[in-house]
Amino acid sequence: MPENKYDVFLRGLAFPAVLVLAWILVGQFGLIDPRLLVPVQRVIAVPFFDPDGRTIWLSLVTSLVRMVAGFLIGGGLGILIGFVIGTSSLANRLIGPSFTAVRQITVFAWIPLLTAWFGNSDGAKLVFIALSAFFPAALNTQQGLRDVPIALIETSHVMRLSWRTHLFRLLLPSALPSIAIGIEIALISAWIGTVGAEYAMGFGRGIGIFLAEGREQFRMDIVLIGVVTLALVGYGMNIVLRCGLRRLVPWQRQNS
Amino acid sequence: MLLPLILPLSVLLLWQIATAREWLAPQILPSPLTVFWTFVDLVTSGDIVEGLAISLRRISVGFAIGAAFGLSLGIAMGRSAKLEQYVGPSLRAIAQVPSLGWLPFLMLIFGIGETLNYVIIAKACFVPITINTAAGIRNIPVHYVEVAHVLRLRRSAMLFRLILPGALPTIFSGIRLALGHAWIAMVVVEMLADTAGVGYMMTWGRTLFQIDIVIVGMVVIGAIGFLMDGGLRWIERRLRRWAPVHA
Amino acid sequence: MRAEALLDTRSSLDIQAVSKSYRVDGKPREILRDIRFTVEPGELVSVIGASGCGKSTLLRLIIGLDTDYEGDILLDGRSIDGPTADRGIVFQEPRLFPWLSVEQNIALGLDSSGASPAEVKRIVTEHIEIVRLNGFARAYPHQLSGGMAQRAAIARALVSRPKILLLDEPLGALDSQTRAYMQDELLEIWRREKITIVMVTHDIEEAVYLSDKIVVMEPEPGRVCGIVSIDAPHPRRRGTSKFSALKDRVLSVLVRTQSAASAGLVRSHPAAQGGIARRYG
Amino acid sequence: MIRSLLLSLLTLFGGAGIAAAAEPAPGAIHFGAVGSGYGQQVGTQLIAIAHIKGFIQAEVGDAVKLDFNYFTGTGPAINEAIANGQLDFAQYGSLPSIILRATGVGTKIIASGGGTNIYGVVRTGLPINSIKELKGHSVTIQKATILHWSLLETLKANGLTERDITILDLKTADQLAALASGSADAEFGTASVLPLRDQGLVKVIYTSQRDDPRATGPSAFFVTDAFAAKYPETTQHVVNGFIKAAQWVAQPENREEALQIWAKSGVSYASLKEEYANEQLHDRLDPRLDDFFRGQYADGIDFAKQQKLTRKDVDLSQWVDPSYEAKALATLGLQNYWPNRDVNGAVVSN
Repeated sequence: MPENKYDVFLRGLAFPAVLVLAWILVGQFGLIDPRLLVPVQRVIAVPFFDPDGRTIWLSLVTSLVRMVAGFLIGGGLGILIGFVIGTSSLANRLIGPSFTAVRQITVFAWIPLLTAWFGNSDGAKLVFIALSAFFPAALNTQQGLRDVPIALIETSHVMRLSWRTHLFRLLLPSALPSIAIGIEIALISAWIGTVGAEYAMGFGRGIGIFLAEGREQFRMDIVLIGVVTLALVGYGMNIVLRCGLRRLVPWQRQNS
Repeated sequence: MLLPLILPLSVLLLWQIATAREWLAPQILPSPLTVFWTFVDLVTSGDIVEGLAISLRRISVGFAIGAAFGLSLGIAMGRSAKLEQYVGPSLRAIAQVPSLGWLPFLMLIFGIGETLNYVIIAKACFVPITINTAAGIRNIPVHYVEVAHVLRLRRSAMLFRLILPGALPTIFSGIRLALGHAWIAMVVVEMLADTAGVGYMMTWGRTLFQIDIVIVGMVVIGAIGFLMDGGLRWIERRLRRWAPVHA
Repeated sequence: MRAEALLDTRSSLDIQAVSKSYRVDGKPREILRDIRFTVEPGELVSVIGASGCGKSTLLRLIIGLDTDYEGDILLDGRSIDGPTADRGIVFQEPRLFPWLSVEQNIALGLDSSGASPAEVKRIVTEHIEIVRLNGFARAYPHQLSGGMAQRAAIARALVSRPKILLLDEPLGALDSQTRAYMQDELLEIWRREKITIVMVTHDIEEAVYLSDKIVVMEPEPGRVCGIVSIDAPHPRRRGTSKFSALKDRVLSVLVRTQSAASAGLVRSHPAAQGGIARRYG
Repeated sequence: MIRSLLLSLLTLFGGAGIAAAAEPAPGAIHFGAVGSGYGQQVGTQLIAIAHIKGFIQAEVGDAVKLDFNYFTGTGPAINEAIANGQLDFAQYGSLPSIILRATGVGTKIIASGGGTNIYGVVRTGLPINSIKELKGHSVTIQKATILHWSLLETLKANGLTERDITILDLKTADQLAALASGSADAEFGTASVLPLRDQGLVKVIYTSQRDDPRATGPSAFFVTDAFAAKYPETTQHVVNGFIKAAQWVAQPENREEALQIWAKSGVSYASLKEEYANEQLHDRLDPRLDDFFRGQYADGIDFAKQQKLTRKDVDLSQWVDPSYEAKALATLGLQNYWPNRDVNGAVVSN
């Protein structure tokens, strides 16, 4: 059976299309309370025509800026710590177990402590986002370095490579695919963390607050568009990252 | 070896000093001893045990439902490329929306209560298990599949001798991921929209501005997460006794 | 009486004008062209040739993994359609399921036979003895050496009592010592089981040592360029001048074709080894 | 030491203008209050009037930057911000402030913030028309807030106890979901429930304004001990501004403008109008720390203790500091502008 890329793409759209159709029909015949399930056209119109809905653009930009900042801090620190415990066995024994233990605490459970320490300011949100990004980045970096083939490390020792060469010609390139995955997960986590922090901490602007306020005012159209935006950003980031990371690790064979 | 203890102990020491010298207000950072006694209080009063019992029941039921659906759909998707093409993209898009995003709708549909918890936890488990099961099955080496054809294995043998064991490592990492997600989702729901469980206990601690309760909650959540992950690793090792042990 | 029993377990194979091509990037690429040869019941036939001559593809057609070809493949006069119990195959790699023990792996060969568990147990035990893996029944594949794993794979192919056994370079990945030993094992099994065998190999010496008949193929597209009959009795002695003469005969058929001499045999060997090393490394 | 040195240097070189000032002006003053919805950063209390109409700015001078923060997270969020030193002044409900005080964070009550009307609503279609009929039903509130307090007070007044109903502790948005999905039968809330009634989701069976003024949710205006100790004069200026705002709101001709200001917060104008209907803002938003105020706060403190919301006692007399207000009223000549009320809210003298 010839697998046309276009056909496959269309098939992927079938399920969402059925859903939207059902949504439209339900709205047309008023099967569900329209206050709960807002008609499609109203949801789509919200970010453009509704004065409250239009704040979504600013909210989105604020959230994205917040996410990038938190991601850079958390992801950067994560790679650093992951690198240290991945290359130094002393550091691994010193920090590793604590790291594993702390990692088990659901990131969300940090929120009450962070708000007590930093209030509901941007600082608390930033710390939370950084924390969300930190663990996956650190974990994957460590794993990537730990999985550098022993045979290659031995080769490097036999050739008496300098530490610099060892690092830049062996360790980093070899761990790069894993680090890249870590960055990918870290960015997604940062996004979820951003929305979660805004949602749970309130105060200020952001897509999470947009959602929370929509709920508080019982504006389901605003809630719906908020969730859709949230999903689209996540999905979009995923695609962009896939393309970007593929270039970063050109020697790795991609399975389709 | 004492080495791993150095860091936690020095943090504890620094914490004790910080509170003793009042570098930070005790309302913001209660002393380790306060936290310890709060923990003892919460255990003896039954608050923690009760909350944990509720949380664990939720996670068991939700996980069972999510895993059952996830494995079935995952196996079906792994075996049928067409089904995967129809359902796969939607599923991966759904995976992008955190439980937090679903909360508003699910709350309206299922109300506040146990059903909501089960649904959210089941959803958190369902997605990673489905995706990993499908991928695990699809990635079974074609070598082995050919052997199965040549030996003309029956459907049952195909499933239990080839597909499930072959996909097991991937399925299992899906299950571990799922349980991690489920635990997170449950804590989130309990913290945001519930009136019982460990997560609620923490929110309550926040409301009362009693940070010691919050810290106790974090420790309990961390410990349970640790135990669950460790337990799953142990089960996986038992199930994979055939695999060579890595040095 | 005895002759009838023999006829029952041995099969003849008739390859008639088989051709096969794939489409690569939209363009057809010919893999096999007009392959013809027959295998008499109880014969051990080797197919030899440089890599890329379609030997393995041919085996896949015979076993029924691939049914998209032109021409006819007749087993006892009937054309084949998908894998059946009367043909068994051993691949180049053992392909044992790593999560099953040796006896469970071998029992897979009886899965579709409808045999009772007790019967399965008996047959499997018997075959573990035939391939001399006593004591390893409960071992997992990763605990076996390459030779042992390949013997387990042979046992798995034999348990269903196939009339014809196909071997796809089954000894290619083994060191030379194990290989020589396994060749004798194979002869022993062949002799004892009274079975028809078609074996693909790239090792002339192995072909000469084992076969009744050697089908020599040349690559691009895969064609039969000669069939050499070996009528020396078993056991054959490798060092003898007669053995060398037989090898030379096969070689001369091979070198007649330009491509085999320059690109094929000489280079094929290390390349194949490299491939294996990568897979297991 | 260093600061006083710097100060004397400043006095030396800075000229006579600020020479007499005993305290340096703060660079910025941070205010916190409850906000809601979209719209501008503004709330629905006296502080919002003082903010928008610039009463405080006028008192402290233009050199001082005023920073107003309206929190959607309500009580706990403001507590956290105060504890972190992010706020110098705050106006919010009694219970969260009692909880914070009980943990030992230093604040002073410097004025009353006036009351918030509290509404009891039930899902439409349920045959419940009074508080008494709530027996056996589930009521959703956010615990440890004035709504919690108000609900239990109201139950008590109707001969019911906490055990007669099921309390669902949820945040505002989740309360809506609980009502809409049928998980909860009733809700106690502020004017934010009125749009729900307008959408036909709920009907109002109780309002504190109509049924029991004492159950109207009290709020207060706070200054942190740290700020008051460091900037006593500035604190006095801020209180002056706050009292001026209360005086402005109290005048009937300003009522309309006040409602318009509050409506910018996102709470609908209609809801606000209804919240204050049939009532003088002069009475409802009385900034006086009189017996009525103290009585309500004392009730709140008892309640918090009963409900085990606090671990330590709160001494109201140590907490309320009426000196700033007294001075402000004297300065502005408003000593008799608001009457004294007894603990039940009845006017005792003028």
